[in-house]
Amino acid sequence: MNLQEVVATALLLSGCFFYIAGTVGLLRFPDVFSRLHALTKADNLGLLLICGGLAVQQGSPRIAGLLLVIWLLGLLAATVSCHLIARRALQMTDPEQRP
Amino acid sequence: MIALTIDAIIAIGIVWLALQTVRGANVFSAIIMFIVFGLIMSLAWARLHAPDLALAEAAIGAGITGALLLVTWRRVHVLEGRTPQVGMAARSLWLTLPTALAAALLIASLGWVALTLPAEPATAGELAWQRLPEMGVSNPVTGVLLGFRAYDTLLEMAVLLAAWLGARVVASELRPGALPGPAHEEVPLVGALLSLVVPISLLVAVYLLQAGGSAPGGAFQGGAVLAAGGVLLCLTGRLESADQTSLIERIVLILGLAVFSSVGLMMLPLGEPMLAMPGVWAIYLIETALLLSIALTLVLLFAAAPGLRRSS
Amino acid sequence: MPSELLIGLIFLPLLGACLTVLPWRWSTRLGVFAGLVSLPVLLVALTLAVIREGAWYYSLGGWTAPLGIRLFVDPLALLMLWMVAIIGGVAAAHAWHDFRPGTPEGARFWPLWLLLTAAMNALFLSADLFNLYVCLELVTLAAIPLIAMAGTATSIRAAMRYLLLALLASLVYLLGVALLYNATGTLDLYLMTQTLAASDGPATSLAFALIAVGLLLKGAVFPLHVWLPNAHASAPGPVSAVLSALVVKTAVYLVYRLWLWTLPAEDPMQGAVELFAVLGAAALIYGGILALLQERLKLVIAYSTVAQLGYLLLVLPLASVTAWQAASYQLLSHGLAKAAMFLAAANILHAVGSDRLADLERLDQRTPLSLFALALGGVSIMGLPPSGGFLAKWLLLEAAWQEGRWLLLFVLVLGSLLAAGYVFRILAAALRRADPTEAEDAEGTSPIGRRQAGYALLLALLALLAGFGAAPILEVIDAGAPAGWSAP
Amino acid sequence: MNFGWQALPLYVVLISVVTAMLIFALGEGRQHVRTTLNLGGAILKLALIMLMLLAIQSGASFEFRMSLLPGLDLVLHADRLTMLFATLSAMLWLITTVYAIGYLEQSPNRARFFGFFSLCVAATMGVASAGNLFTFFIFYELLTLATWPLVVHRGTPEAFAAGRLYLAYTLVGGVLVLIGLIWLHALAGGSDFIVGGSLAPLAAGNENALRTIFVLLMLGFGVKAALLPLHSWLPRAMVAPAPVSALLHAVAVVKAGAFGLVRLVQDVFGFDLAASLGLADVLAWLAAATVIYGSVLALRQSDLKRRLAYSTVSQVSYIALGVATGGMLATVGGLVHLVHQGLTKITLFFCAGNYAEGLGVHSIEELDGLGQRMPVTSVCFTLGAFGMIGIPPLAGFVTKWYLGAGAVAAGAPWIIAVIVASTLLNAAYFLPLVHRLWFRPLPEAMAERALAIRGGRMQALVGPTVVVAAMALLAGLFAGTPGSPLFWVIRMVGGES
Amino acid sequence: MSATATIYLLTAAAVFGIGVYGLLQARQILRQLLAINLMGGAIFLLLITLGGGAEGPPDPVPQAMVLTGIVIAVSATAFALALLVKLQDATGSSDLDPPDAE
Repeated sequence: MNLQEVVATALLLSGCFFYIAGTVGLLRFPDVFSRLHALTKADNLGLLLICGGLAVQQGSPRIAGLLLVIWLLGLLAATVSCHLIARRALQMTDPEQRP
Repeated sequence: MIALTIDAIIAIGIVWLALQTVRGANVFSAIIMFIVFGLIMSLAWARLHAPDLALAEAAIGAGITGALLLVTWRRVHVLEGRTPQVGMAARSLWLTLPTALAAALLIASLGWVALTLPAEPATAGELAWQRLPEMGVSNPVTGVLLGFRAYDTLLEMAVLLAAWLGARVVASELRPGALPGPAHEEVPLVGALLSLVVPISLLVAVYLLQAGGSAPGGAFQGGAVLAAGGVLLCLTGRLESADQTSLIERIVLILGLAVFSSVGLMMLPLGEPMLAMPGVWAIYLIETALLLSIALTLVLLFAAAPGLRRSS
Repeated sequence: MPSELLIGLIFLPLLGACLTVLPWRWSTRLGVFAGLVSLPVLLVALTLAVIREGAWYYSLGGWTAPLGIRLFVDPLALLMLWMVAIIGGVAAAHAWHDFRPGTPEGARFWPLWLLLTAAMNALFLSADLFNLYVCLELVTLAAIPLIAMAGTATSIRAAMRYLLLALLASLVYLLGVALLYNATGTLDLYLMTQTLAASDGPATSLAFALIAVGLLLKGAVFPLHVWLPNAHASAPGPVSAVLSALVVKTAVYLVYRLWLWTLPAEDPMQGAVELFAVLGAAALIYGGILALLQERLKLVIAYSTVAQLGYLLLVLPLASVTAWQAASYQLLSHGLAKAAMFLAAANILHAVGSDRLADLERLDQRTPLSLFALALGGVSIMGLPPSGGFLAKWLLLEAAWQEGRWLLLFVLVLGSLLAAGYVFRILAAALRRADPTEAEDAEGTSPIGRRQAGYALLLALLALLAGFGAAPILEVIDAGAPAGWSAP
Repeated sequence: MNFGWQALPLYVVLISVVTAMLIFALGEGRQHVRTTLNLGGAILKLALIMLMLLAIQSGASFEFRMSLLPGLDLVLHADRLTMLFATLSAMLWLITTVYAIGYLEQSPNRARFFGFFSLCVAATMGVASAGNLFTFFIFYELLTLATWPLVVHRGTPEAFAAGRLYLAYTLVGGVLVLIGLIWLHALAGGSDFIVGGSLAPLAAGNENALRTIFVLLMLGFGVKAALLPLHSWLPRAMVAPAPVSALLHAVAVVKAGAFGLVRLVQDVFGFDLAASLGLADVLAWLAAATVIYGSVLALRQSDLKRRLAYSTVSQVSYIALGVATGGMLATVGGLVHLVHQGLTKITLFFCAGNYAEGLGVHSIEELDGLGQRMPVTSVCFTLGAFGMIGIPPLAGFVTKWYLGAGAVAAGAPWIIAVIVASTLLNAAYFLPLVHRLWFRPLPEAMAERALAIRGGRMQALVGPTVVVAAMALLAGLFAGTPGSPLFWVIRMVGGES
Repeated sequence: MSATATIYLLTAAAVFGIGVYGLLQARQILRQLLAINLMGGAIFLLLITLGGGAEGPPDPVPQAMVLTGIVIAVSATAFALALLVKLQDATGSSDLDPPDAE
């Protein structure tokens, strides 16, 4: 196992960890907002780590570029959808109980 | 071993999600479970060395079908004015037990049959590999779809057209505004997303189309991706339903079928058989037409509208 | 160039459907003419070719069989194609009035109708199991919206039920196809036979069983018929006609193809023909009894379809030339007669505003021509002479007799008596006079009504004429008898 | 297939079919055109039949053959038996048409009535000229179809009930014939009617099969011929208008059944084979029982038409009885009764129709003294009744004479007893009617009741009655002269057996 | 017969069974459609697994069949959903046997 593979594996594993953390948050947190918080924050990082890991593993600039695009798109999608969900949730919640 | 573990995890995931789809507390969560089921299925396709299917499953099976299911759920929900939260109706035991048993039996027999099937040489498949070079494409699936079994694909386009025609028949009397409708207020982020995602979906669609000859991809996957862009435009109110199907829309809808048939017929006067492909260019021409038809048909099906127009 | 004729049969309606999608009136007209009027012309040439050269294959794209898809035309396929052309054509002429090009209804109707025509032609010609799956789906997806065009709650509900069951049926069929492909490495109906004969196992048997279940469900064979009566009874008239006369026959046709052509003679699944016969007998009796109990004209006719499909399965275990002739002739004469009856019923429904038997008194005054067509169709359905139905029944009885199947004979006779029961019940309702002294008020039938009745009458007369023109038809049909059914 | 001169029997059938179609197409209005069509068709048909008769006398033969199924032909031909039945039917059709026009022209649904009326005659012609059992069956079933609308013509619940019963009997009968036919076809192929039958060579080894076939066919034909256990539809069908009853009883349905029995015994099995298989006796016993039973029941009816109906049950079985007895004389008796019963019975039904239409008389009690009110009709009725009883020199007597002589010749004297008993019973149920007509006083109510038929209608109703009565009389009086039915039958039986 | 193939075969069988179960149990049409789609997925999985997907690039013919099948499934589902909306519109209920029918 050379250095490249070690780094790749480490990145992938940590990516998985963040995903798991995000999922646990999704399942365990009490309300929509904190769940979104866990999901977006942790998953975006997890996605970055996994993309990075894969890029290192492949070692090709073209693929690295593609992975970067994937991460950016994922980031954008997560941002927008999280924003929309949060807005909707905010509208539906009782104003008294808004955080 | 790791591979096997992954397979096992995927398999368990698929079965669990299927079960959740069937047993979901309400229809909405059942639909969500089904969408996730589709996504995991595409992993299974990837594991089974069928990347074309993985793409198709993710884009069509999970993506478009999911969007259709959700939008219908919403329409039915809105029209009915009550949340269909009936959940699993408790059927009487004497009915439930035999059905469950029958289903289990079916599983058992199917599994048994499949496991004991003798390994026959797959003649058609072998031949497809052997004669692929004659087609001028290197992706065998594209070769089969647009070469050896092009006739299936052609009729499949007719099926898609029939689905739209059928939906138009039954959706004819729907009140306007059955579409989700434009967002009540403009969210700045949405515009940013669209200005990025829609062009990219077009790009990806074209890429998939072009790649289909040699790599995973093709008209169906590309069409579904393009349709996803269209669905997004509908959802965000950039496109709204029109009362009429415009001429261009009509032409695009039949484009796939018409171009495919015409190219197929073209060689008849030259003494070639029906659907003999005159060259690789013909395959790409057909695929382009298919892609456009598929994308528009799917978007129109999603919108449940005769046509679409840009919102003012 | 007989091969191009096959192409035309499929692609002219298909391209016609494309044309009718376009918004202009002329494009719709052109599409309909190109897709429907051309069919009989093509078929005349095709028939001559088949008589001259016998059955033949056509490899699409030039890719030969295990790799590509083949079309296959033989006398049986020819018979079905003719039925599509004639029954479909006359029903289309009948539909022309209600679904005019240029109207919204017309714009919705004709593309689906043409797709349905193309799909049925494709199905009858296809020699490929998976291609048949696509064809079956196309038939289903084109036919069901046509049912829903009636727009009533009943029709929508019936369409939905039909759709769900049809989807299920397709899946079961597809499962069988998957197993068969795995076992034989080919999807070609006729190439498969050799491999099947060589490697025989439970897998292929189960595959055939699954395919049969799927087809019987699509073909509404008792006890899988539940979707049929409401779907056929609530559809618009011409659609009912085509559904009962042609669409359900597609499934029966495939059962014939699979059991009489594909399945090797020594395969244990051949034993299923006995089961088919039992199902057919049950359908005949059950459908007949239920038809007797219905209170609405179109439901009576629809249940009659359930019953009449029974005849087509009863034939399977008989395996003789006579049985072959009987099956073909039953296909033909039932198609003509049933379509005539449905068209007539549509006219009656239109004129009376109801098709409850209780509301049909004095029909001989109100809609004489349609009633006449209904009665003539009924004569053929009952199997009374002179009609195509009579010859079919005669051949069936003769075939049953030759094989010494007394029970079958009894069922056949019982079925025809039941048929007589429900047909005469309709006629009695139609001749009834609410008040015997009531003055007559013969309503002048409008020219349109007369023309619409004329289409029904045309089919009914064809069913009648089928009782006289059997010899040349059977001569062609005989040449297409499956192996093992031909003359000893 | 040959559509030339040879196919004349086909055209005789088609004339009526075309007439029927034209009448249907014309619709309710245009009474004169319809009448012209009706009469024109009937006259043309009669003319063609006469032509055929002459041609056959001079040795010509007619046959139309068309293959319906491999090995199964539709054959229409003209042998002497055909001509006997066809001439009778064509003649009586013409007369009945005149009568029916008078009877029904005021009532609704005339187009339907006359259309099916013509179709019915077409079917009868087909039955008469069928050249094999298969063709016979086709027209036999067509006859069922064409008569049902006539039976239910009045559209009342009773009419439909009678129609249902009629269908139940005749369709089941048709099925029995069909099964027998299929069996026979499997055994012997679709052979033509040949005098003396064509089955004799097959008899060895197939006795029981042949017996079963015979019984199936006999029961099937017996339904229409109203043989004993299968007769009960006939009296119920009396709800139909009088011309229909006349048609059912004298010309078409019942006769078709009887004719079928004749064909069965003579031209399919052949009398010798039927006798050697013991089948002729079965038929004879059945026919004898029907003769007696019908007469007994007729005695108990108080409704005029029902009494006539049971009388038909009884009288038609003479035909079967004669044929089943065998031998030249009895066969002549049976066959000639085909004509004699037809003429006589149609007279009686016309009279009954006249009473019903003229004065609304339906039951026997109301006949008292009607000889004064409707003398012509009553004279005809009396003639008909005497003919039925068999008082010499009327037609019925000729029949009974030949039957009795034939029974003696065939060594079956018990048949004479049957005939005597039947004659006594005939007298017992007809003479009281005659007595009432002429010797009872006319009740006042009846004397004051206005005659509902007048003028042209009167002529249309009474005219045909007189004609048929005269024919019935002449057929008996001049039985011995050339050209009479008896003469024809004797030539037929004598010349060919 | 590799372990992978076995796993996916069993998966396909299980999903098909679940689909059948769901179809028979479901009252709502949407659920029935989901169940039918599950069954379809199971059959596709079976096709590819039997086509040798577990060992390497599978037979392209089943792949093409599955691709066609997926598109047909989405077409049929789309039409069914449109019909469902219409059913709801026409009968006021999105079920085939509404509760009042029981």
